[in-house]
Amino acid sequence: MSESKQHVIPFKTYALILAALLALTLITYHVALVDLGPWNIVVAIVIACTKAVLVVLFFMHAAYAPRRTRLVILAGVFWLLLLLGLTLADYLTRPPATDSISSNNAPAAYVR
Amino acid sequence: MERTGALLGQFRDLDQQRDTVALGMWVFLLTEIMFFGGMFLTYTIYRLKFPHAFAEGSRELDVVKGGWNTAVLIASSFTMALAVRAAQMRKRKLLCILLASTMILGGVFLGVKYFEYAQKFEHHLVPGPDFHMSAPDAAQVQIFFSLYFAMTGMHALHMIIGEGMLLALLIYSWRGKYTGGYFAPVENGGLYWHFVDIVWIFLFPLLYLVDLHR
Amino acid sequence: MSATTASPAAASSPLQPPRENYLNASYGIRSWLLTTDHKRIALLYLISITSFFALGGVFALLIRLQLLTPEGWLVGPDTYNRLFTMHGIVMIFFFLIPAIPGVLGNFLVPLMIGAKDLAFPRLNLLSWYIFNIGALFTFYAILTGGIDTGWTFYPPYSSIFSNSQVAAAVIGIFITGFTSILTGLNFIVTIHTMRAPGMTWWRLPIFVWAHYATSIIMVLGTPVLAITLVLVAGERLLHLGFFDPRLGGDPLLFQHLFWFYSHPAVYIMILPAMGVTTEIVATFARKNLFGYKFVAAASLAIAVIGFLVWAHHMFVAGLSIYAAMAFSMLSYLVAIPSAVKVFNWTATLYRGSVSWQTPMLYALGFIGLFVMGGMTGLFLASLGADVHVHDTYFVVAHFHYIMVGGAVMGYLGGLHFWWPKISGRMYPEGLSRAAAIILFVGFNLTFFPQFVLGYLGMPRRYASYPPEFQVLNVLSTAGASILGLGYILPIIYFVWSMRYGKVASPNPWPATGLEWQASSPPPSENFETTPVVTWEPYDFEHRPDLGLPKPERAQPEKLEAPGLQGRD
Amino acid sequence: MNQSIPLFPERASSFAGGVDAFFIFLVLVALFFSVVVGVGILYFSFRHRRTASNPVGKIVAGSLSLEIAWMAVPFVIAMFMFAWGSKLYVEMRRPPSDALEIYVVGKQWMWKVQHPDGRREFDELHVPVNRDIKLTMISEDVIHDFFVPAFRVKMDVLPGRYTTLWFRATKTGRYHLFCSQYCGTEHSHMGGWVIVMEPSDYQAWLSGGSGSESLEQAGQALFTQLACVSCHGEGQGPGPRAPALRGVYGSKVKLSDGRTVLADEAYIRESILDPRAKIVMGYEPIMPTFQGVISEDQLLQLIAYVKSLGVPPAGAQRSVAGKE
Repeated sequence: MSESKQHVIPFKTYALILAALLALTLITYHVALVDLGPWNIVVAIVIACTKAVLVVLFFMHAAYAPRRTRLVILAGVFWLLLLLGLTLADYLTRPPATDSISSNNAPAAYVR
Repeated sequence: MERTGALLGQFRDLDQQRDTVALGMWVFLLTEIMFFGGMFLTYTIYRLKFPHAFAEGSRELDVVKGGWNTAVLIASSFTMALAVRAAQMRKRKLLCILLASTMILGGVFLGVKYFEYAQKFEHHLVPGPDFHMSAPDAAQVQIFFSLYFAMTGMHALHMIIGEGMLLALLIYSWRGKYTGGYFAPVENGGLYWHFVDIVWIFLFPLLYLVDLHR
Repeated sequence: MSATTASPAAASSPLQPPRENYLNASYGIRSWLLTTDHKRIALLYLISITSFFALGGVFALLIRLQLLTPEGWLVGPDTYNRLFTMHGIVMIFFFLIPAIPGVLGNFLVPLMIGAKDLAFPRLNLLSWYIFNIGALFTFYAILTGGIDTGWTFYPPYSSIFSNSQVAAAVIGIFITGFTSILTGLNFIVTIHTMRAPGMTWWRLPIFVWAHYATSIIMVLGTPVLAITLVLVAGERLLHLGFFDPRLGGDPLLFQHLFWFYSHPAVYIMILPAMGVTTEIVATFARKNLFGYKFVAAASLAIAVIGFLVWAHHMFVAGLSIYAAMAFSMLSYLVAIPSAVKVFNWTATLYRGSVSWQTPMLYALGFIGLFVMGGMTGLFLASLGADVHVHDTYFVVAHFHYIMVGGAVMGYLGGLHFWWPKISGRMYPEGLSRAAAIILFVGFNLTFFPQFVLGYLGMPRRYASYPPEFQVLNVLSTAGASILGLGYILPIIYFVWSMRYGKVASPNPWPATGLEWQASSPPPSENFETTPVVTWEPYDFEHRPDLGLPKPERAQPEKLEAPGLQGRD
Repeated sequence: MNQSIPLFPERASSFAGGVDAFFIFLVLVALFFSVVVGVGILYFSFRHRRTASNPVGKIVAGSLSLEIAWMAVPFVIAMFMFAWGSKLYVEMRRPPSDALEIYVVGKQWMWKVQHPDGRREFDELHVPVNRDIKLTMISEDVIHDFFVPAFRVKMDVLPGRYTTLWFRATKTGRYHLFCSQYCGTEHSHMGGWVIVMEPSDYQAWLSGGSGSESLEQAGQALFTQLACVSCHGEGQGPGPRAPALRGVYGSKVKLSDGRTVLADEAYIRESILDPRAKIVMGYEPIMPTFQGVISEDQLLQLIAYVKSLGVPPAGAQRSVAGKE
């Protein structure tokens, strides 16, 4: 842990990350203007995750943190996916005959 | 054993204290992930259920304001990261300037958010008896706006708490408390601020960019 | 080999009462209300929690009295609905969840790992204040008319239809949730970073493992409940729409969110009690714990698997068939680590030197009741059987076997076991054994008939019922009065013993844990010098300081046939 | 009040025997493990009690094989339970297609039942014996639960969504009907009786009603009264602005976004309350919502009417069908 305290990340790294984050924000906006069908939401989520990973690794120093810290982060992601995944396991398998939302089993995309 | 800074009684040495405080902050952020996770789940279910309504609701949001706010918040994360760096390098003035910039950028974000909210009130887009929308599935659009207000409201609340925390950090930094080798509070404040930033990184595409391509 | 540098004063003159300890280190209300000593905070929790237990007990008593007659003679249905709701809220959120972590965990986790205090002592005090602020909201809700939604707060009843103080209660529970979160955070960090030299992970007492597992649930689950309650409050107060079916909202989504926390919350209650039981069984069998690593790992396994099973509360709620089957299968998996614990406790008794002192009575009672509660849990995980018994008294009986038979028995057993450490005094042995037996008998008489009632089809939360259910309900109420007596006794003799009890030695049983190396009661800083741990957990072999003869080694081959021909 | 306490409720449905057999198996397993652990504890703690000659326990190392054994055995038993329980459950959740369909609406604090021929009743459900009955249920307010202990069936009744429950009563008689999901003040009085009758008695009972019109007739009247006719038309072909409804029920409907959905009760209900959720291919979204205009009972009547307009041959796909 003390290692991470002593580790001073160069200004250039921070600036690069900032540029990347701003660029990704622009990209996500412009991609949203294009109709990709169900892929719009996928691209948006992937870009958001990329940005989040950049912030966590560099702004939050997780890249230089001890294993324990990374374990905590992974636990958070894992439990979040657990909450989403197991609940979706119900919603996505409700049979058409008894459920009014069944016909929306398609991916999260907005389908017109 | 170095006993400078503030070694609290329950710890054996500063290393142990640093370890402990950092781990504590990360575990706290873990709880925050789950806190927002509940709302993200609600969002996911209803977006699957009402894709049209979410598109209609999203179209009512001001994507330009949202986009600029995203940039502002990312910039504030940048200044915050630099503030931690300034504390590491024991530069008091730089630390104060960077903390103040972070506060200002956060304030800009909240200000824009205020105007966005005011607009929603004017346009009767706040769920409840006053909600009015001519869209065919106005009821479900209410769910979208309920989630919009819940998610951005909780996010804004975290921002306000963050601003208070930054103010405290700024005052202590001005007094030189964090430029003598002990700066765990600045670092933890930074972790918190970055987390709030990450939440917005997800909120922006999920709320503002649902149906731009139409 | 077993030498320790801990508190030479305590080790050399075990019977001499310590000159200064955490109780007499300072005096006055301020010294308690502003304390950051984890041991004093534990006592603050003890007071808060005991008050809530009494309050919840009064509600329970009124519920049982109401159900003496089929038509319900005591109160009207509106009042009855408030009674069972407030019984549930008070007992679950203000007693069971904070009970063992707040009192025993706070007191013992730092002592057991050889730390001076928890990692964040001020946060610990803040947690207690948050608990009481949440409690104030709940009191307000109770005094201004009560809540009638059931402790589960299912919308749309809670968010739209109920005419009771839902918002105040929900806010109270939301606030109290932060107590759980902060306590769990404190424990996790403490156990990671504050262990004494030599206290490796595999040397941690099971009690500490149990609190570590519990803390994981507190930290990961409670925030989800918090946000869920915020959404309900938002729907009720601000007319936002999250679960409202009129807007197309799905009430089942609330149930998913709610049980994501509230099923693991059961493990928040039972895991620490399992930890207590482990400590007691090993101590009073004077024997190393059978399968230590398995018992420790089982705690973590229960905490993790506990998060995968929540929708078994929703088998008849309109869950998809496939999801129901997945959750049913996952629910059975919790049985495995639970079985591991039970069998290892039983095996620990084999070739032990078993003493039937009061804590042991509670621990053995715990095992028995937990087995019954756990086995009936399998009925509820079974899809075909759950359809019939769901939301009947079968469920009520099942979770009372786990929560009252399990968690409360564990809590009381732990209080007795560590009472000499906490108070520096011994409780009266005869009376306390009698109380333990009264509790065990009263408990079974109260709740066993409810299994039968449930299978016969009596739904839960009924203020009145068809007359054919009366005999069993009268039996249950009779049992409840015995149970009530069993709870009053310990309160009386614990208070009595604080003044008149025999002065306790630092290690009266004797037990192997590090907490018994400190004097009774411990000094404010716990250990005068940082202890260095050189022994394995529950090791009676290398501990001459305990004053016991060196144990013999059992023949290894005797193990495989579990001991039915032991020769000693 | 009975002199002896029964341990099982009456067995009056085709499920009861299976559920009870499973339950007895579960009880035996629970009993077995409780006895093993209980006897183990009592025996060990008595056999190895503390005495002057036994002041301290022997050192017993753990046993990996024992640990594995007592993980594996419960696991195998648990998976067996899982399989058996799931089999029963799947059976309970899958109603036979030829079941007699009865509609149930729950509201605080009563059950409203509509039989297909229009006979209505409150807090009572009359059914013929030895006939598959499928209940289609919905709530007008909060969550309720339809529970008949003698049949071993139970299902939540939700607002805004149909749930189904089916059973085959095997014994005539009167059986308790409970609401077992807490629903407010009079929750404990929200119940009544399920009356199982001989088929001939059931027929007599049905005709003993006030001579009211059947569900379909009521639905047809509503269809005219609400002016659905003006767009959907009433004849064979499609109406002027909206698809014809003949043969829609049970068919696959092609939507304007290219998806295909099954036209079941839930779909028809949604199309009436929220017409723009799913637009039939080739039509404009012009239908007004009937949310708040008609009650759940009336919705069920309309659905019954639409269903009466014919069921297409199995597997038929209609490109122009559905609502609007």
